[in-house]
Amino acid sequence: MGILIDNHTRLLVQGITGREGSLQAKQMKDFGTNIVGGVTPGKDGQEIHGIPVFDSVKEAMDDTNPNASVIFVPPRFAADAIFESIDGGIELIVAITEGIPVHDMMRVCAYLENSSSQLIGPNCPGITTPGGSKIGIMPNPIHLAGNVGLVSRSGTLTYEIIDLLSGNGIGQSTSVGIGGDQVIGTSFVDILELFESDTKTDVIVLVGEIGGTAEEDSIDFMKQMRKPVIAYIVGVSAPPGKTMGHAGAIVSTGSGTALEKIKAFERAGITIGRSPKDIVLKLTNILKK
Amino acid sequence: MGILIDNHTRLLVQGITGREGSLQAKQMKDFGTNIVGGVTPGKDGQEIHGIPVFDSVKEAMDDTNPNASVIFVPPRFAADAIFESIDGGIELIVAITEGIPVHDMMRVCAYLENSSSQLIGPNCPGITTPGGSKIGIMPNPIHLAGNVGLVSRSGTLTYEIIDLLSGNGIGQSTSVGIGGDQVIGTSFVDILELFESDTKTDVIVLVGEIGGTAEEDSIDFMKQMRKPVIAYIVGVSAPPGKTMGHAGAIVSTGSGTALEKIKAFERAGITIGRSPKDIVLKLTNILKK
Amino acid sequence: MKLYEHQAKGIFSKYHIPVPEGSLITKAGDAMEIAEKLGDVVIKAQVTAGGRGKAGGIATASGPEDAETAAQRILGMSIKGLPVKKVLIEQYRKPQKEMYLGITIDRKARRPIIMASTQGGVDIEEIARSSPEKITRMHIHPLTGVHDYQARMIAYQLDKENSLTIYDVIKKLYRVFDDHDCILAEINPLALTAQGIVALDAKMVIDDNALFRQEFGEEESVSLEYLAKKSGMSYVGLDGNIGCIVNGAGLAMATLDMIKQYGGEPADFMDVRAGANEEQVRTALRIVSSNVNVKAIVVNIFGGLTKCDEVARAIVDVISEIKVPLVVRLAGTNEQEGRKMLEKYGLITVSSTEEAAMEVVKLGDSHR
Amino acid sequence: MKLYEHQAKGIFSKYHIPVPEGSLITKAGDAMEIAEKLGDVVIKAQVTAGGRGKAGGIATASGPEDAETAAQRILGMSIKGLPVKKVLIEQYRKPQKEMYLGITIDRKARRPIIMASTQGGVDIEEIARSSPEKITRMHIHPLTGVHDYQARMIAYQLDKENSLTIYDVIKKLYRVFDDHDCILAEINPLALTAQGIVALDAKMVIDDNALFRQEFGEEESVSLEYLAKKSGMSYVGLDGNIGCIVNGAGLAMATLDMIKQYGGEPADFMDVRAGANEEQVRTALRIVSSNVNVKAIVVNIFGGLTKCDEVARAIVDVISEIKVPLVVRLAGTNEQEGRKMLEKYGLITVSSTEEAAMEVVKLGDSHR
Repeated sequence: MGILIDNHTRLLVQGITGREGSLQAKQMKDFGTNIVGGVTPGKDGQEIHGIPVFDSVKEAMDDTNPNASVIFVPPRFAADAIFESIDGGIELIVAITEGIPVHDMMRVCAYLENSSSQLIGPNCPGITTPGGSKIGIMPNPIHLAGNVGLVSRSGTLTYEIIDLLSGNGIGQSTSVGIGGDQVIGTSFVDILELFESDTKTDVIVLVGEIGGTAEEDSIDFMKQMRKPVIAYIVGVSAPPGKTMGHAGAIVSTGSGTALEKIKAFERAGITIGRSPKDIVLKLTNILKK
Repeated sequence: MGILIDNHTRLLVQGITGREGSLQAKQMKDFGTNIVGGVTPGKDGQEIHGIPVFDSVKEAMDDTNPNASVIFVPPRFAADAIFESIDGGIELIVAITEGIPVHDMMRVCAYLENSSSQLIGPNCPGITTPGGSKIGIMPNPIHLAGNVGLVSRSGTLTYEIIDLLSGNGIGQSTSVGIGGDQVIGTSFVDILELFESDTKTDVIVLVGEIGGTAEEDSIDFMKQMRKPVIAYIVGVSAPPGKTMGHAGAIVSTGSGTALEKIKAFERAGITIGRSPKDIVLKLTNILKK
Repeated sequence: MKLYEHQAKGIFSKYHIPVPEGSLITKAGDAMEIAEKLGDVVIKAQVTAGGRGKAGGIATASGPEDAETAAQRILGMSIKGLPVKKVLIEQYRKPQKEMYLGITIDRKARRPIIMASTQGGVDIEEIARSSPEKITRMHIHPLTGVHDYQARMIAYQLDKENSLTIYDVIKKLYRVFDDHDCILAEINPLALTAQGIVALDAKMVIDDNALFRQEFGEEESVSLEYLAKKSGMSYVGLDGNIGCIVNGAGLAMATLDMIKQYGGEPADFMDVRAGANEEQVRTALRIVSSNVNVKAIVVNIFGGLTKCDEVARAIVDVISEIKVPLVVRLAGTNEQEGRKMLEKYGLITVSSTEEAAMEVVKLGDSHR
Repeated sequence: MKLYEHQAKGIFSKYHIPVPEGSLITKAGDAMEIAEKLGDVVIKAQVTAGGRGKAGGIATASGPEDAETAAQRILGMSIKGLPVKKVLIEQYRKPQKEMYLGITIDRKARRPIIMASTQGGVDIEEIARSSPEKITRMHIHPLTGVHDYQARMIAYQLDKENSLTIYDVIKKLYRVFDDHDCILAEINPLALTAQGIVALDAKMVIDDNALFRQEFGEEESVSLEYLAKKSGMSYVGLDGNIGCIVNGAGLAMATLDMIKQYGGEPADFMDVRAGANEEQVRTALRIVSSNVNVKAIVVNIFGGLTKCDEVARAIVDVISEIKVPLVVRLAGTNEQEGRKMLEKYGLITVSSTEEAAMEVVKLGDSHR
């Protein structure tokens, strides 16, 4: 059934009455996700696509008992929405919102350490288990059920790769976008650990980016994994010292370039995909065995 | 060997060059405590009673590897000294300092939740295991080794009772003062749990005070204990609404009075000592059996 | 330390929590001019004791003359033994709805707790007893402060229609609480009036341990409590005739309990703290003996940090100033030296708290 | 967003971090009067680009005329393509010792980190590479801020004799970092001079995501980067001739990588973000086509939050303004609608990133 989400997932949508929240709630529902409620302060009593709306997470908890939450709240209110979910005891929190201040996220992550919640994101596309459940904004039609676990720091690039895999008949167990910001709740290693012990996953695709050392930090774990990993790192052509898009992708001198990451992976014996097409090629080879 | 401290205790004295710190370090050393170092910023390289002094907990950790710390730092700097010990990874922190702002202590206690440290106090006399080790300021001569565990919110009243017990030939396994402030690191229940599983302790004396509900909060645990507890609550004559001495002893209307506490204990079948003398009497009866 | 209402309201104003327009006066003559400007007014005695309303310390007045008469009356009052020296004159605001909002410390949870109720303006402790479900309680994480969602939830529960303003008041009251080391910051009632939400009363209690970093100017009054606090000790006045000087609150309470058991009545309670020094003991003796109800004094010291010989020296120093009999119990650090010193002066020393209590009750009785 | 040195020093001053006395000028003629008052001065070009010292943007001068000449020269310069419009004239302080102090974010630890070194005044990244042991690093808990003991430990390591002042600077710099949503707050060098400890340089980089709650007045300059940021997008100028408009940074980088693989050179990188709307796509097209180096543009959209038909409509709206050929790749949400709309206008649409990269490289080559 993949990782993180399954048939028992009962989802709460924070920010459900907003443009994105409402649209994506519909998409998730269409995908088969069990959305039990939504939260928008002041909108208690409304219904969106048949989903009851509450003023607060606590009221939603009391009435509908969700165990997961997805955040579509605008950046300046998003950290507070995450605090609300943590305090509510929600187990899995997926923050889609892009543009949350990094100081807010440092506070949230320190707060998480003493809680029972896990945070995916922010600035991420979420989690999809084809044939099962979806939390987030990955387009519905691109997925195909299968045995490849995908974990990525990117958003649209993740769609691109999933689409390509599915188009080539390669299905996914679960696809997870962990988010591209500097400070995020769940790391590559956290997800790799889950895939390693997931019976439905046989191979893993890891999509990394320039900036930081999140990719390198996962090498030690990957070396001891039983399951093969194919890594694809974008930003080979990025000039050092420039911020490429989101805050996560700052190249600090001497570390964080795509080439350094790729070299470190190769030294550790991890298969590198040179392009999305190359990933498909190498996956096909592995899956044939 | 009693609870919390034993022959493996390696003590660090924070604020060792102050009047109290220096005096009490000497007393503890005389008692037999293994004091491995002291900390006073700016006094690195000095020696106090043959104990090396360091600028910071970190430097003391590197050189002398303590596993316990006692705080004699003045109130306005005490919370920071506790933070320093927590960050240093010290397992047991005993804060003697009286007069630490309660807001500081709330921050410290929230910080403790995600750490590996246990805090006793503040505003407490510390811990003594007769024949073993002592952390704190209880007078050396009053103790006698034995099988009574003592836990108290008071300071000098604790000495009084220990003195009386010893004078009547009743020895103690360990005596613990948990501190009289509104916000403290370790509760009655925490200590009762330790006594319950300590092989050297056969009976427990609990000394409570008016104010708060710390005594009542321990009733549920006491009911399921195998070992007998004798409780003594002071403040029967205190008028409601007055602050009697330290901040911990505010009587809120409708809760926190000594009589209510005593009644609650009696309802739960816990033996009440009416006075120190009465404790001795009842203890003697129990110990005879 | 309890702040006066006008001090707390001054702080509220600085934090932009709405309070009624008003002025503090010490002379009834100043009331007219203020009332002329403000229209209908409320005149409130500035004392830190509770129950001033029941005692007649609050009056409404319409018109300047009415205001002056009321101010005159209240400025002549004493409430719980304290003379009223100042009154606050405020514009009268008719409450359409009275709510309760308070922040205090939950010892057990070891964090701040916000309490709120739509049933304000009355004795909140009575409501807490009789209908606890009418009070919303919410714990605050001391390292993050009140989360926005928490303030919003409380605001919705108090008055959804005016929730934006109330949300704002909650956030600001928490800042007041946090910035000023409060043990209590309370608005009762928080009223909805024709002019909007307003804090009709204001109560702040400051942690005495934090006074080194807080500055409030005015103290409650120059009381024995204040003199003790200034010397790092703690004094509580009681109704009996036996003065009690003890080191440590627990031992002090045990001493009081025993005095009662022997049929005596404590006149006060002076905790010189566990580490009292010579100077503090001298001050303690002077303060306790200045209480005219005191007919006998017991000094009960278990030396740990405190040294018994220092205590003895302090007693010897001031013994000539003290007109009532004294029972001294010394135990612990340097006990023998201390007792010897006192015996030279013919002072009674005993060795246990029980004995001390028994002796002092006898002396108190014979001096009635 | 990088602040100018003078902006950062203005903030430092407000927090009482010692900085040299100085003034900001835009006309060389103003230099004389200032230098007369300050004595020996340093004249520093105000640009946010690094390496201004090596580029000649910093000069010392003794005497008013000398100062004017230097100011004149520097105000005429361009540094990394940016004209110098302002210079800061500061009193010269001879450093006896140059230290480094910086606070930034450690992504892996997810907390702020203070870095300090007695080897300041030089390229700290070089020291980090060659002698990492010379840099003290200390993580800060984001919910408590820097503990006193931490500031003291760092101060002792930097200069025990002046540790009180340095302790103070560390505490204040952390407040600057925290209050202003900094990604970096740095003093290099933090100098010991005859007049005491002083921040000779000041660098602050602000989290762009937090600009909604921060106010700094002046922006770096009206650049394409700035125009993009204002519209919630992200633009990076590069050296080639292919303009790239992509939704999502990861996909954008993948696109750039492929363009390079096919032998092309990107002229820029416009991330319209995952949820780009019509208006943003229009702005993106205008910004990218205003770059004179651009010979061909690729638009690569994988619709999720973004709808392909909205993107197509935006392209159609501004197509007449764009003078270079365009390759459009649309996939995901409403892909068919979008492609149909574009085909009506004879625009090339492709279905994969690879294809898009290949096509645009061809077009770029033929338009050189």
